[in-house]
Parts: sequence; structure tokens; C-alpha cells
Amino acid sequence: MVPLSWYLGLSAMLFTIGAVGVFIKRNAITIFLCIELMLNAVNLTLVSLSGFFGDVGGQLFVFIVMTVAAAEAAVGLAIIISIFRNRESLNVDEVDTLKL
Amino acid sequence: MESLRINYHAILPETITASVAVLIMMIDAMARKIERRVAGTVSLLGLIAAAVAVASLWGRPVETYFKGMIITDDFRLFFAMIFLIVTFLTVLISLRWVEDESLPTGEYFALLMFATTGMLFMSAANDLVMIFLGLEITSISTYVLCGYRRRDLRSNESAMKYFILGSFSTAFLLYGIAFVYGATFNPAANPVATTNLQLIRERIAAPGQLFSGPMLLAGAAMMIVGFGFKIASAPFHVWSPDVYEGAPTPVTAFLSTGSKAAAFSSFSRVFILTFAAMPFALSTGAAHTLQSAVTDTLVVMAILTMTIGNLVAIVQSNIKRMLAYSSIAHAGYALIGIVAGDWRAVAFYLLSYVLINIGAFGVIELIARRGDKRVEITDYAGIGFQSLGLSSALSLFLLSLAGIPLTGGFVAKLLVFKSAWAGGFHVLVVIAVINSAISWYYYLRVIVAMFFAEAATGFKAPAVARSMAAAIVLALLGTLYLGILPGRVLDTLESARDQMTQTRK
Amino acid sequence: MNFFHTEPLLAIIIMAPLIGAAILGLLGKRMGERLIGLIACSTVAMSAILSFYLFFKHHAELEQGQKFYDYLFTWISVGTFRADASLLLDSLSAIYILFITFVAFWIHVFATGYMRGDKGYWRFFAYMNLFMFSMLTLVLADNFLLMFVGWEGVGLCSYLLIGYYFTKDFANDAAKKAFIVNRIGDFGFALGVMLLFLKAGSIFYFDDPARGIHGAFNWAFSQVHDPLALSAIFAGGITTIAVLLFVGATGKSAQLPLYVWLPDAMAGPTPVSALIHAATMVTAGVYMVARASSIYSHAPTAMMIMAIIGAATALFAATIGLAQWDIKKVLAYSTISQLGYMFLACGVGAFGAGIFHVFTHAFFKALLFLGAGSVIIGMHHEQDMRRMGGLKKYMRITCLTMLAGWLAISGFPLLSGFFSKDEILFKTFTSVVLPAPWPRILWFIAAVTALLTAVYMTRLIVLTFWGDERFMDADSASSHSNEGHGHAGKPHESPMSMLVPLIVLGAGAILVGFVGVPEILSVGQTGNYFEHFIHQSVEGPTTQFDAADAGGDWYRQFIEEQRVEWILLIVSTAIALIGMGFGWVWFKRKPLWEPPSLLEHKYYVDEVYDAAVVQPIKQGSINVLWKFIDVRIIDGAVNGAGQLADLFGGTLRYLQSGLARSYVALVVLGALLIIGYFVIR
Amino acid sequence: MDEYLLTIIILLPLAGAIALLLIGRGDKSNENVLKWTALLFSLATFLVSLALPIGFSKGAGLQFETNVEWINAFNLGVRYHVAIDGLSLWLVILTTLLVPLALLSSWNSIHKRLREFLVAMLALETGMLGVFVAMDMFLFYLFWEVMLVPMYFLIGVWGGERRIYAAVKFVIYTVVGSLLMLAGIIALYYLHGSATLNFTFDIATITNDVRTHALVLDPETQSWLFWAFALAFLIKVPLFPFHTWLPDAHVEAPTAGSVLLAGVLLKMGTYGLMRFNLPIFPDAAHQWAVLISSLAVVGIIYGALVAMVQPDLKKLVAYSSVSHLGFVVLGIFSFTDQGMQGALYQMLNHGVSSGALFLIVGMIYDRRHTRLIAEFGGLANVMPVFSTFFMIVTLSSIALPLLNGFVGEFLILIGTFTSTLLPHAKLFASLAALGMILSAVYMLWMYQRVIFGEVRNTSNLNLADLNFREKLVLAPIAVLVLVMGVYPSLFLSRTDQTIQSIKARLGGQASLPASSGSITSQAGLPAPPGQP
Amino acid sequence: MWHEKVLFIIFAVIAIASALNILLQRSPLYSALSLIGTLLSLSALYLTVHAQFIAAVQIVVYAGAIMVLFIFVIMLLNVPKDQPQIEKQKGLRYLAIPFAGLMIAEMFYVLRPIRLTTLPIQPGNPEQAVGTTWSIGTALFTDYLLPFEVTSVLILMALVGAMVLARREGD
Repeated sequence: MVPLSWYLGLSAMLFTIGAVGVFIKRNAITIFLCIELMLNAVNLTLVSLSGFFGDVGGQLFVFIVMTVAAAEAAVGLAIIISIFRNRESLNVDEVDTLKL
Repeated sequence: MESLRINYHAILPETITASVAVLIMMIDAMARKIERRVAGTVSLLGLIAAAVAVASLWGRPVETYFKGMIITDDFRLFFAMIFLIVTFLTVLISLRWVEDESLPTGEYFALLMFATTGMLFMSAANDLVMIFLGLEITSISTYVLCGYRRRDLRSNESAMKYFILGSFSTAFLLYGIAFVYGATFNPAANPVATTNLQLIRERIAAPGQLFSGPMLLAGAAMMIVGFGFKIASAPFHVWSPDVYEGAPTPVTAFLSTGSKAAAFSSFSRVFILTFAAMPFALSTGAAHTLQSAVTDTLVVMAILTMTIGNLVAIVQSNIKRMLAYSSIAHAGYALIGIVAGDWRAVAFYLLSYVLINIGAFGVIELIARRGDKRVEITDYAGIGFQSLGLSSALSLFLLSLAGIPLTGGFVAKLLVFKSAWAGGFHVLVVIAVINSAISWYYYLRVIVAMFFAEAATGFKAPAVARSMAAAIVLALLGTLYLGILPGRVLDTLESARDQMTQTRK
Repeated sequence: MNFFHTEPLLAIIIMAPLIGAAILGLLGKRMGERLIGLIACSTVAMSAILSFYLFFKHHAELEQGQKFYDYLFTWISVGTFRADASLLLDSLSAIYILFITFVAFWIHVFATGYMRGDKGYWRFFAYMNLFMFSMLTLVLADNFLLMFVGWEGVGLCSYLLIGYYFTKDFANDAAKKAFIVNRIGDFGFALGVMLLFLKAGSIFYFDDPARGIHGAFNWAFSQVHDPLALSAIFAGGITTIAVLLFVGATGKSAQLPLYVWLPDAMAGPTPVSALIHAATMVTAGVYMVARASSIYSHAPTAMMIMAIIGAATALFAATIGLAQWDIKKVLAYSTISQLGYMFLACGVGAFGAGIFHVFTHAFFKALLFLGAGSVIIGMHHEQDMRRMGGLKKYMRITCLTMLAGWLAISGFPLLSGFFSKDEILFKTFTSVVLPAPWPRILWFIAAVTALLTAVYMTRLIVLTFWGDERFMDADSASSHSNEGHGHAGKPHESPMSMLVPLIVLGAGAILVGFVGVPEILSVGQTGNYFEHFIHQSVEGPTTQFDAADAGGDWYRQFIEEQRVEWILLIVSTAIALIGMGFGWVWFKRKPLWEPPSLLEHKYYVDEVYDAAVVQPIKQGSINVLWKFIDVRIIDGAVNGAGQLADLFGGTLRYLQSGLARSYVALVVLGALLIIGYFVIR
Repeated sequence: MDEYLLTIIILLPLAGAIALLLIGRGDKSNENVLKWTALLFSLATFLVSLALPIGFSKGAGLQFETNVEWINAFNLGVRYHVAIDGLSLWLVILTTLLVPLALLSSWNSIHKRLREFLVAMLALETGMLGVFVAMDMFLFYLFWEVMLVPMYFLIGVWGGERRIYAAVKFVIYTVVGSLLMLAGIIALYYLHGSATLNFTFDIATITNDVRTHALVLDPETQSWLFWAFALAFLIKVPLFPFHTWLPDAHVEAPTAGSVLLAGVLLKMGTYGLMRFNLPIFPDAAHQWAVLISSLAVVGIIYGALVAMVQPDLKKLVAYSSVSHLGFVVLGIFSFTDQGMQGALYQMLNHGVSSGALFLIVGMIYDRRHTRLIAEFGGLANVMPVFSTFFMIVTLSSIALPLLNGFVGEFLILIGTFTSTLLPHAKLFASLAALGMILSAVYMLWMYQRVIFGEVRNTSNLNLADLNFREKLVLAPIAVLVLVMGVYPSLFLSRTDQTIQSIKARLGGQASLPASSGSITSQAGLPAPPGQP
Repeated sequence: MWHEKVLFIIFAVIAIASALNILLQRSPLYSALSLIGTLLSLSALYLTVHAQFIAAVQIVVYAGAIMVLFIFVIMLLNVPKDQPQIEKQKGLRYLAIPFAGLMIAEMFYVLRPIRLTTLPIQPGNPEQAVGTTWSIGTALFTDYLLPFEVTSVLILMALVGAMVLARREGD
């Protein structure tokens, strides 16, 4: 069998890739995609734990996380649209009027 | 199998606020041009009703409902009251503003009510799932509120930064939850793994029952990141100055008080009442390591938070941004309460802090005028005697933030420091005290500008709407009440029961 | 026999002038000059009459060393420390109040004439009366703290009166200088009192069983003699107390090195100089030393210091007096010199002689000052002797009375100064307090001083009253040290209100010496009356240097015989006559002889003090303490802390780059650190 | 009635402040009404407060006590406990006396925001009184901090050119100290609570428990707590080198502010030392006495020397305060009756005389709008009455016997000199005594430059002498200066027992009251006190 | 059971490769498509732990609905290609490797000791098998009733929020 730690390890790698992506990508949408990737990494952890434990709780949690991700996607994209309307750009590095 | 324990009374406050949100949307949809008054009044009434519902839950036995998802302890209710007060005052200071800025009114109040619902769930949660959900409801609605002035670049930017960083940190929190869920696996128990806080507590407390100690620790660490972000503590505070500055002032007020208080409630619930439920001396193994690691980390974070908040606040010229840093510093003080493991002190701290801060932001909003134009401290030059009432109120709020006696800010600090001292965190108290002294400097700067500096040209005393006046007066009275006669509130808090006192069914 | 008595009238002696001062101070502005003069003189007269009354009433008791107390109230009482407002009359204070009130009364009378027409007439007499109150308090106090009240009080009045012409900067400077230099002395005095309290547990002189008071001198009697050694000064014992008290005396009585204020103090009106800076206040130091004789007599080192300083001051001031042109300055240095004599006397253990000289000096020096005042008035406020001369024909009475003073101070036989000065010279020579050869060295110095005294006093008289009339040609170059605006014109004799005091004091200067006629000269009486009387209150020296150590038996026999007294008497008479004769001849011939400039410039002491003390302190305060330590270092640290906070804040704010991505990176960093910490735990 | 007297005294000025806020809004011409209201309220406070010394019994205990539970939750044990003892009695009177005088002195010199000015003054009075009567650390701290606010506004709004810098400096300095004190208060509260199981902020209880050894603090803890408190107090005093806020604050504050600052606020520091540091941390007090005394002595000399060379009158007086307060601190740390009594007395003296000096400076400032000494000279010619009052106050300040300053200074010096509990006491006393010389130097020099000489500056030629109001302000001070100098027993006898009880805690033997030993009781030679 | 491991490795490699591709692509569209690749391979991995329902939902909801929304928005905004790619703080990208390395190291350090290698035996009765629609549905309406209901509030709120932000002015 594939050990649990493999799943968790994969999840950790995906989470890491997502986390790194958030701060090296400049396109707001890509950043958002990376965040989604992180959420999915967590989901993998939850699902695999749930599966190995034989406990349904983890999968229900994932179900809820997906809902949240959907909601977040809706609002996040709305924010991106709204900012694009004003700035005609998706580059987050240009959005730095508030600082120091 | 445990019964479902459906009890609508137990979620009545949340139900009311959510329903009011829906109701506002419906009114908004039906009447094309909704009067702000209607939406506002409905919100206020809803909040009062929710408060009544909270009050009606007070004193009932501490029990969990909905399969352990919800708990009705006084901890929850006290925090619920804080949230309701926050929203109530926010609604009051927003009433006129929404209209002046010609922003969608119904949605605004609806979002506020949704956010409140989320916060209420956060404090009511007895399960990590509920905490997560409540947190997300609060966060997502406040993302929207931050960007509410859609044409304003600063507002956009605020929303975007808050959104990116917020969801990023949520991912950490979630990952942490997943780890904790994994760590508490116990094949002999039912359920075998859990996100229920009480079960988690019991499994941590029972020696050798954990599936994986390191996972618990890593999970706790990531939850610290998640909550640390929400309460804006260093090094996860970086978002807050930008977001607070860019967000519309009433939203900033809400954000810096409500969502911070909500995060603190969950933080306390998880880290004080769950992870650190065992007396430190009695704990063993992973629980022991967890407690000491959490304490160490939070001590460092508290020190960093206070110090960075206060030091950087000194050099700010924008008053909203200055208050943002100030609220970072205050998160640091409140963290001391968490370090000391005294949620009552934290709760009182937050109660007084939210009153003061909303009051202060109310005045700032009034002076800022449409589109947040006058927010530089230099804009406050000489306005002291031109609008004495507002300036005096603001001064009092600022002094209270600085911790002057006779105001809530002082009693709150005293309580927190006292707990920390009793817990043996002497150095922390001294550092906090030095920080308080530093903070005086920048709070005074505003007073200096208002009263001592030469009048800047072009200031007209703003007309104060009745709702706004009510909000400021309420905040003022609250601040003074907590400072002069805190006895009742403190008695209430002292007798408040938390989940620890529950007898499990 | 009851050794202690109560005498309630004592309070009136001090209160009368105080009331006078209060009335004049509060209401005097609206009074006429006559009324003011009347009030001022009558209050002093009341004190004087009472003093005489009490003296004669209690003469017998006083002569037996009995004491009269007048307890008013307890002034300060804290813990074991107690100081009362209570007065003490014993033979010493009785003598003192006698001549003080007497001389003061006549000076007051003189001043009513001298100050005529002055704008601040009321103020002047208010100060004068206040001075009398202070001086009498000083003398009549029964404890050191109340003495200190008078001590500082006279200092204050001196300050006020020196600076009486307050629009004149030099007067103000002089006043301030007087006060401050006195304060330096008071510093020592206060420390001495404190040390005395520490050691003796009391600051009262004597016991008063009625109040349960234990006198400090009891402790002094119990003390073993300190050795005659410098180390005793710093040992913190009785010698230290004595030396500290003497520091106070050098301030008040203008001894080296604190004499510098007295010459400047001549900026005050002349009656002030006569009263305060000649007759009374400046002798307070001698009074105090005599009062504390119980202490001094157990502290040979202090006595020796006192004797040496007294002698040195006497000589030093006399040399300067030789070279001054200002008539009052000459008298001022003369006063310093005479005060040196008094301390010399005390230092060699002859407290009685010292007090006797105080007594006689009060008369003749007051007389000389008043005479000088009369001259100054007659010369229309001219004080420079270079512009005087030949006044005897214009101011006959003044001249005659001045001559009496001159003869007295120079030691002309059978005048008052003769007796007292001779007594001092004799006692110095035969002192057993000091080890040989000091008595003879000090005697030599004193003798030289006596010679100089005769010379410079003769110079003063000659320059003023004899010789050419130099005032006619020099009116335009009026001296800067004038008291008022000079008006050219012929000198004139002063009014009666000024002349009568002159006459009275002149008589005094001639006659008062007879109360202290030494035994060898006395006819039908045994012993020196004055000395006997005083010694009821003043303890004689208890140190005895075995003279055999120094000179062998022949020497002891020699000094114990009366013969030596006769020899010394003749020698001092000769010195006086030689000095007077030489002066007369020399200055008649060369009235405007230029003295050595070192002397004329008073050895540049003021300049040295200024450069060595005043300027360093002032400049140091400005440039080091204030502008450097206060502003730079302390405030710099304070502001620096603020700037540091600013700097930190200014640096930390760059965490806030404004870029969401960098925030994310920071969050990740934080998360990594925290997770890492948790994991490695 | 006695029970409520102190509360009434505290609240009367506050009531006045509230009344001022309510009356005659919007009417420009009612300035006189405002002034009179404020004055009457402060006078009423003064008159009521006179009942305190009259009804005061000379014991050491607390009197006019009110002790009501305030906040009891969380073992806080905060009580509204006000009372006076010998330590605070005269300071209360000093405060109530100086406020009406200060108000009267600025009768015509406040041109803007009169109402707010008067409100700040009265609020300040409440704060100051509260500090002196509070017997609960919480309450004490409360008044201590709250009082900052009106003072801050007084300096900041009605101050001079650099008022902002001065006001902020004043507050920050004070706050740094007082927040450390807060930490100390919390720690003391906690230590006391855990030792006695009686969690309370009550000063009297804690002091008593220290005395009865119910609360034993180990030396190190004592040291820390001692400094936590002492730092706050020493900054307030201000002791060298914490003094630099003072000249700035004084120079910039309006006259009334300076008067209260010098007259009352500085006393809070020394009062605090005597209320907290000595009785509660006696061992630490002994341990640190040498350091603090050294600083005090340095302050005495340093303050005097720097005062000497100041070109600005107010700055001069401010630095002189540093010097004078150095005496007070020295007296406190002599641990002798005389020293502590003297210190207490010197607080009053300094309150009266430096308050008066600031009044006087204010009076000429009102006329000439400058405080530079060089601008004046020869005022005796044009303002004789003024000069006379000035002279009296100057003399009081240089401690002339029979005036108030002398009694205090001498007691301090003799107390220090004879102290057996303070090492190097004689050296300290001797150096401190130099202050007597220096005070004469700088005060007389200043007086000479301002008052004496010819009128050189033509703008001084036509200065009006004091008017009736100004005489009314200075006359009571002149009388007080004399009374306090001539008959100090009136004051000292009421403070004696309290000082004795403080001293008793410091390990010195309580001495017999006021007697230097009698022949009847001590045959032969008296043993000098203080010798082992 | 080597074939299970092979299967795992294949999907894991796809997931990681697609994830890395998100970072490597310049265009958000390709990034989004890469993410879908990851999502799909995750879905396959879910199946290997008997989480059939979640695997289905992953495809239907996540890859289907949510990602479509993304792509829709990307298309809608249609960012011009020639837009200058401003990059402030270039240093951040150099942090990527150390941060990633550290994070993975920490995680592996935590996860290394976990020794659970076998899935619980799936009972024949789907009612008791974890991961089936049955068991999830049952739990959803019993244990997770409240969270489930609360998600409705969340979604409603998100709806309102998205609407208020994204609609054009004047609507």
C-alpha cells in the first residue's frame, strides 16, 4: 500500500508550491490560482487522513472547504475585476500606493 | 450515538443576524431606492434582537448543541456581545456615510450583518469546522467591505491586499486544522479523529493518546499563523496598515475591532481553552511541549507586535494608518492576555478597545469627509477649539488608547498586565509598560495638532448626524463606564463560565 | 541660690526695634522725616534704656555668673532637635547689648541728620531698626540657631543697607558680595552647629532646668583636649566644630580670606558703615567665638588657627589701609585690622581682652566713621582724601572729635584703644595657649600692626584736616565712589543732630577704656573689672603649654612677673607715639605720596578671586553644566531616545513596502520560523 | 461629615469645572462670570479644606477616612479609599491655597479660551488633591495620570513659543516613570496578595503588612519595586538627571500652570517617596539611599549653578526648583526625624515660595511680555511694592531665618548631618549646605539685575506697580512665608507622628518627642544621640 | 502492492508538474489550465483512498465550476499581452527556493514518523464505508448539519459581495 506519509508529503509539496507561487507571481489571477492550489493541498491532506483513519469527518471538512473556496473565488474574482476596471492591470506590483 | 441536539435557541443570535441580512437584501430588492434609514434601522433592530437573544442564553447551563458544533458558554456570549456592540456602533457611524458616499446601501448593511453572523459563529464554535466557517464568512464579507468604494484606488488596493493575504493565511489556518485533525486520531475512540475542540482537549490531555505529537505541534504553529494574521500580530501584521488605511473609514473601524475581536475569541477558544486547558505543571508529553512552545512563541510575538506597532506608529502622518499601527500594538497587549491564559482579561481588553477604537474612527470619519480626504494629521491642526466636542471626544479616545485611568483602556491594561504578572511574565509586562509609554507620544501628537497647533485653513466643523453623535456618545460613555465603574462588567466576566466548566453529556 | 532667673523684659529689648521696623516698613512711606526719626530713635532708645536698666538691676547677679532667661516659644522642635525663641542675659550679652544699643542710638541720631532729604528715609530707618532687632537677637539668643537667626538677619540688613542706593550698580554689587561672602561663612557656621548638635545633642549654650534643656557646653567641658595638630581639624571632634564656627566668624567679621566684602560695603550710607561695619555687626564673630569659648578652650588647634588668622588679617589689612585714598576705605581696612586684633586676642585665650577691644573699638570706630560721614557731608559727598585737606578750619567740632578717635585707635595712652590694644599685646606675648615661639611671633606682628595703625590713621587725619585745601580745584573730577551727586562749594560744618553724637562718642572713645584698666594701672582696685565681669560668661583657656618646655624657668618667672606687663606697656606706647609722629611728619610733607601700587590695589585679591573662583564657576556653569551637560548630554539623551524610537520606527516601516507579495513572503517567513520552532521542540 | 469631607474637597473643583462648562455658553461678554465662578469654587474648596487642619488630631493614623469598595472582581480589591495623615494634610492645604491664587494671578492674562483654561485649572486641582488623599494605589495612580491631562493642556494651549515641545516632553517624561510605577503597583499588589491572600491595592493595608512582617519582600524584589516607584517619583521631583523636562515645562507654561507645577506637582514626587518607597521598601531604601542622596546633592549644586547663569527668569526659578527639591530628597533619605520633617516642611516652603516666584515672574511678564533678565533692571524705581514682595519671596527662597525656607532647609541639613542610617551623611550634608551659598548667589544676582540699578530699558519706565488684585495674590504668601518661618510648630506638630511612624519602619529608633534631654533625667553627660 | 505505488507516483508527478507549471506560465490562462491538471490528478488520488464522493465533487465542482469561473474571468478581462511586466522587489523570487526548501523540510520532518500504511478494510456495506455518498450524506445531515446550513449563509454572502463589487457603476 501507499503509506499515508506519501500523501501527506505530496500535499506538503503542493502546499509549498502554492505558497511560493503566491509571492513570486505578479498576476493577481495567478496568485489566486496558487491560493486555490494551497487549499487543494490541504484538501488532499484531509482526504487522505480521513481515508486512512476511516473517519468521515475529514471528507466533510473538504466538502465545506470546497464551498468556501467557491465563495472565495466569487468574491476574489469580483475584487480582481473591480481593481482591473480602475487600473487596467492585474499586476499586483503596481498596486502599492498604500505603504510604509 | 450521540443525539443531534438541535436547539434553535442556541443559534438564535446568529439566526437573527443572518435573517436580518437576508431581510435587508429583500427590502433592497423590492424597494428600488431604499432609504438608508430603513436598512440601518432594520440592522439596528436586528442587532438589538440578537443582543436580547444573547442575553436570553446567559446563565443557561454550558452545553453543546448540533453534535458539538456549538457551545453556549458565557465565553461565547460575552464575545457575542462585543461583536454586537461593534456592529451596532459601526452601523451607527455608517448610516450617514453610506448615503454621502452614494454607495449601495442595502448590500452594505447586509454584508455587515453577514460578517457579524460569522463573528458570532466564531465565538460560538466548539468545532474547528465552525471556527473555519465563521472566520471565512467574516473574512470574505470584510474583503468586500474593504473594496466597497469601488472607484477609489485605495479602497481597491485595500480589498485586494486583504483578500490575497487573508486567503493565503486562511490556507495556513486550514492546513493547521488538518494537522490537528490528523494528530488527534485515536483508533479506540469514537469518532476516531475529530475537529471537536472538547475532544481535542481531552485527547491532548490524556497521555499517550495522540496519533502524532509533531503533527499537533505543526498544526498549532500553523493555526498561530492563521489567527496571528487575523489579529494582525507581528510578523503577520503587515497587511493591516495598508488595508486599514485604504478601506473606507467605517469599515476600518469595523475591521480593526470586530474581526480582530472575533479572531481573538477563536484564538482564546483554541489556544487557551483547548490546547492549554491543562495546568502547565501537570501536563506531560506533547501537551507540555505544545504549551511551552505556544507560550514562547506568543511572548515573542506579543513583544514584536507591541514594539513594531508603537514604533512605526510614531512616524506615521496619516491618522488612519497611525491608528492601524496602534491597533497592531493593542493586539500585542491583548496577546499578553492570551500568553497569560486569561481569556477574561482578553475579553475585557477587547471590549474596551472596540468601544474606544470605533469611537475614534467615528470622529476620524467625520473629519475625513467624503472620500477620506482629510486623514493626514496635519489636517487636524488647530481644529480643537473649532469643534471642541469632536476634538475632545477624539482626545479622550486617544488617551484611553494610551491607557489613561478613568477610561476603559486603563482598566483593560491593568487586568492584562496583572494576569501576566501573576503568570510570571514579568519581563513581558515591563516591555508592555515601556511600549505604553512610547504610545503616548503618537497619541499626543494628534492632540497636539488639534489643540496646540495653529489652525489650518479651510476647516469647517462638520455637521454631526444624530446617528453619528449617538455612536460617539455611546462609545464615550462606554469607555468611561468601563474605566470608572467596571465592577459590573468585571463581575460578570469573573462569574462567566467557559467550556471548561461544562459537564459533558 | 538660684542660678537661673527669668527676665521677661529681655523680649522688649529685641521687640522694640522690630516693632519700629514694622511700623516704618509698613507705614513709613506716608510719614514725615521727623516722625520717622523719632520712631526709629525712640525704639532704639527704649532698648538702650532697658539694657542699662537690666544691667544695673542685675549687675550683682551677672557678676556672679548668673543667667537670666526669657523663654518666648519653642521655635522648632523635631525629634531630639529643639530650638527655642528664648533669650539669655549673662555678663557677656549684657555688655554687648549695652554698647550696641548705646552706640546704635547715637548713630541713629546722627543718621536723622545725615540722611535728611533722602527719598528713602523711611526705608533706611526701617532697615536700621530691623538691624537692631537682628543684632540684639544675635546677642541675646540662648542657642546657636537663634543666634544664627540674628546672624543671618544682620547679614540681610547689611545687604539691604549696603545696597541702599539701589540705583548704583557698585552699591548693589557690594551688597550682594557682602551677603554671599557672609553666606560662605555661614556655611561653616551652620555645619559647626550641626556637628555640635550631633556631638552634644543640643544647640543651647547652657542648661535651663525650667525647660529641661541641657546645654551643649556641658559636653564641651567633658571633652578631653584635642591635640594641637592639623589632623584634629578633620577629626570631626570639638576642634572641627570650633574651626567650622570660626569659618562663620571670618565671614561675618571680615577675616582672611573672607574679608573682601567689607571694604566694598562702604558703598552704604556712612551711618551704616559706622553702625554695622564698624561697631556692631562685624564684631558678631568675636561675640560668637567668645560665646563658644567653652568649645574653643578645648580646641587648641582652632585657637591657634584663629590667632594666626587674626594676626595675619590685622597686618594685612593695615598695610592696605596705608595706601587707600577713600576716607571710608581707610577706615574699613582699619576695621578689618582691628577685628584681626580681636581674633588674635581670642586665639591666644584672652577672650576678655578681645571683647574689651570690641567694646572700645565700637566707640572709637563708630566715632571715626561718623566723623568721616560728617566730613563727607561737609564736603558735599566727597570721599577722596586727595581732594580734602585743611578742613579743620571749616569743621572744627568734627575735627576735634575725630582727633579723639584717632588718638584712641592709635593707642595714645589712657584713651580707650590704649587699654584694649595693650591688653591684647600683653596677653599675646604671655599666652600659654600657644606653643613657643608663636606668642612672640604673633606679638611682633601685632606690634607692627599697631605701628602701621598709628601711621595710616595719622595719614587720614593729616590728609583730611591739615595741609592744603585741595578740594577747590578738583570738583569736576568727582570720584566715582560718591554717594550722591557732589555739589561744588565750601565745606561746612554739620548740623547739631550729627555733632552731638560725635561729641558723645568722642567722650566715649576717650573714657570707656577705664572700665578695663589693667591691674597694674588701676588705683585702689584689684584686677581688671571688665575682664572679671566678662569671665563670668567666658571660659578662659584651659590649655597650658608648659612654658618650661619652651624657655625654661627664667622665662616662666619672667612672664609671671608684673614687670613684663610694664615693659610691654611702654613698648606699645612707644610704638603708638612713633607711628603717630612719623605719620605726622611724613604726610604733612608729602600728603599725596603715592603708595606702592600693590598696596593701593589691595594685593589684587579681588582680581584673583574673580579669576580663580568667580569666573570659573560662572563660565563652567554656562558652558559645561548648562550648555553641555544639561542641553547636550541629558537632554541629548532624552531627545536621542525619542530620535532612536523615530529611527526604529522609520526603519521598521520599510517592512511595509506596499507590495502584497512581499507581505506574503513575510508571512511565509514568520510561518516557517514558528513552525520550525514548534517542530524542533 | 468627616467621612465625606475629603470627597467634597476633591469634587468641589470638579463640580466647578462642570459648572463652567454649563454656564453662559455662547455669550462673549460673560468672561467675568466665568472667572468669578472658578474663583469662588476654588475659594470654597480652600475654605472647606481648612476644616482639615482644624479637625486634625495629631496622631499618626489616617483621618477623615472614606473607604468604600469600588472594583472587587478578579480579586482586584480596588477601593475608593481616601484619607489624610500628617504627610498629606498640609499638601492638601497647599494645593487648595495655590489654586485660587493662581487663578487670581491670571485674571487678565488669559486672552484665549478662558473657559477651557479655567476648566483645566479646576480639573487639575481635583487631580492634585486626589493624589494626596488617595490611599489606594489604583486610585493614586488614577489621579496621578489623569492630572497630566489638564496640565498638558495648560502648557500646550496657553503656553509660550515652544509649548508643544515642552508639553510633550513633560508628559512623556512623566508617563515613562508612571507606567513603570504601574508595573510596580501590579507587582506589589500581586506579591502582597499572594503572601497574605488579601488581594488589595490599599496603601495602608500594604504598609501595615510590611510593618507587621505579614508581607516580607526579599531584598532583590524590594530593589526592583523600589525603583519602579522611585523612578516615577524622582522624575516628577525632578531629581538630577531626570530634570530636563522641568525648565522647558516651566518656561512654556502660563503663569498659573507654572505656579501649580512648581507649587504642587513637584511635591507629588517627594510625597510618593515618603508614602511608598520608605514605608513599603525600607531595606531597598537603605540600600539605595547613598545613590539617591548623591544625586540629590548633585542636583542641589548643579541646579543652583545652572540656575545662576540662566538668562530667563522662569528658567532660573525652574532650575532653582531642581536645587530645592534636591534638599527635599536628601532629607527624605536621611531617615531621621529632622530630615524627613524638614523635607515635608520644605515641600510646603517650596510650594509657597517658588509658587510665589512664578506669580511674580508672571506679573512682570504680563506687563512686559518678556522674561529675559536682561530686559529688566531698576524696577525698584517704578514698582516699589512689587520689589518688596519680590524681595520677601527671594529671601524666603534663599532660606533666610525666620522665613519659611530656613526651617525646612536647616532641618534637612541637620537631619542629614546627624543621620546614622545614611552612609556618608556628613559629607552629603556638607555638600548640600553649599546650596545655601549658591542659592544666595543666584537669587540675589537675579534680584539685583531685575530690581536694582537704574532703569535702562525705556519700556520699563512706565510700568505700573502692583494693582489691588496682585497685592491680594501676594499678600497671603508673604504672610505665610513669615508665619511658617516664625512658628513652624503650627505645622510640624501635626506631621510629627506620621513621620515618626515612617521612621519607625526604617529601623531607626523612634525618638522621644521634642526634648534635648534634661538634667534631671540624665545625670552627668548625655550620650550624644545617634552614636552607637 | 507496487502498482498502487506506481499509480500514486504517476498522479503525484502529474500534480506536482502541473502545479509547477502554474508558476512557470506567464499567462494566467495556462496557469489556470495547469491547475485543472493538478485538480484532476488529485481527484484520482482521492479515489485511491476510497473517497469516491469527494473525488467526484472535486471534478464536478472544483475543476468544473470554480475553474471555469476563473477562466471566464481571465477571458473577460483579457489583459493585453504587451503590458509591461513591472516587477518591484525582484529579490522575492530568490527567496522562493530557500523558503520552499525549508518548508518542505519542516513538513517532512513532521510527517516522517507517521507510519500508517494501510487503509482500513472497507466493509461490504456501503453504509459503513467512509467516502461513499451514503456515509457523507448521512454525516452531512447529522453531524455536520449546522456547518452545512451555515455554508448557505456563506454562499449568500459571497453572492451579495461579488455582485456589489463586480457590477458596473450605476446599476
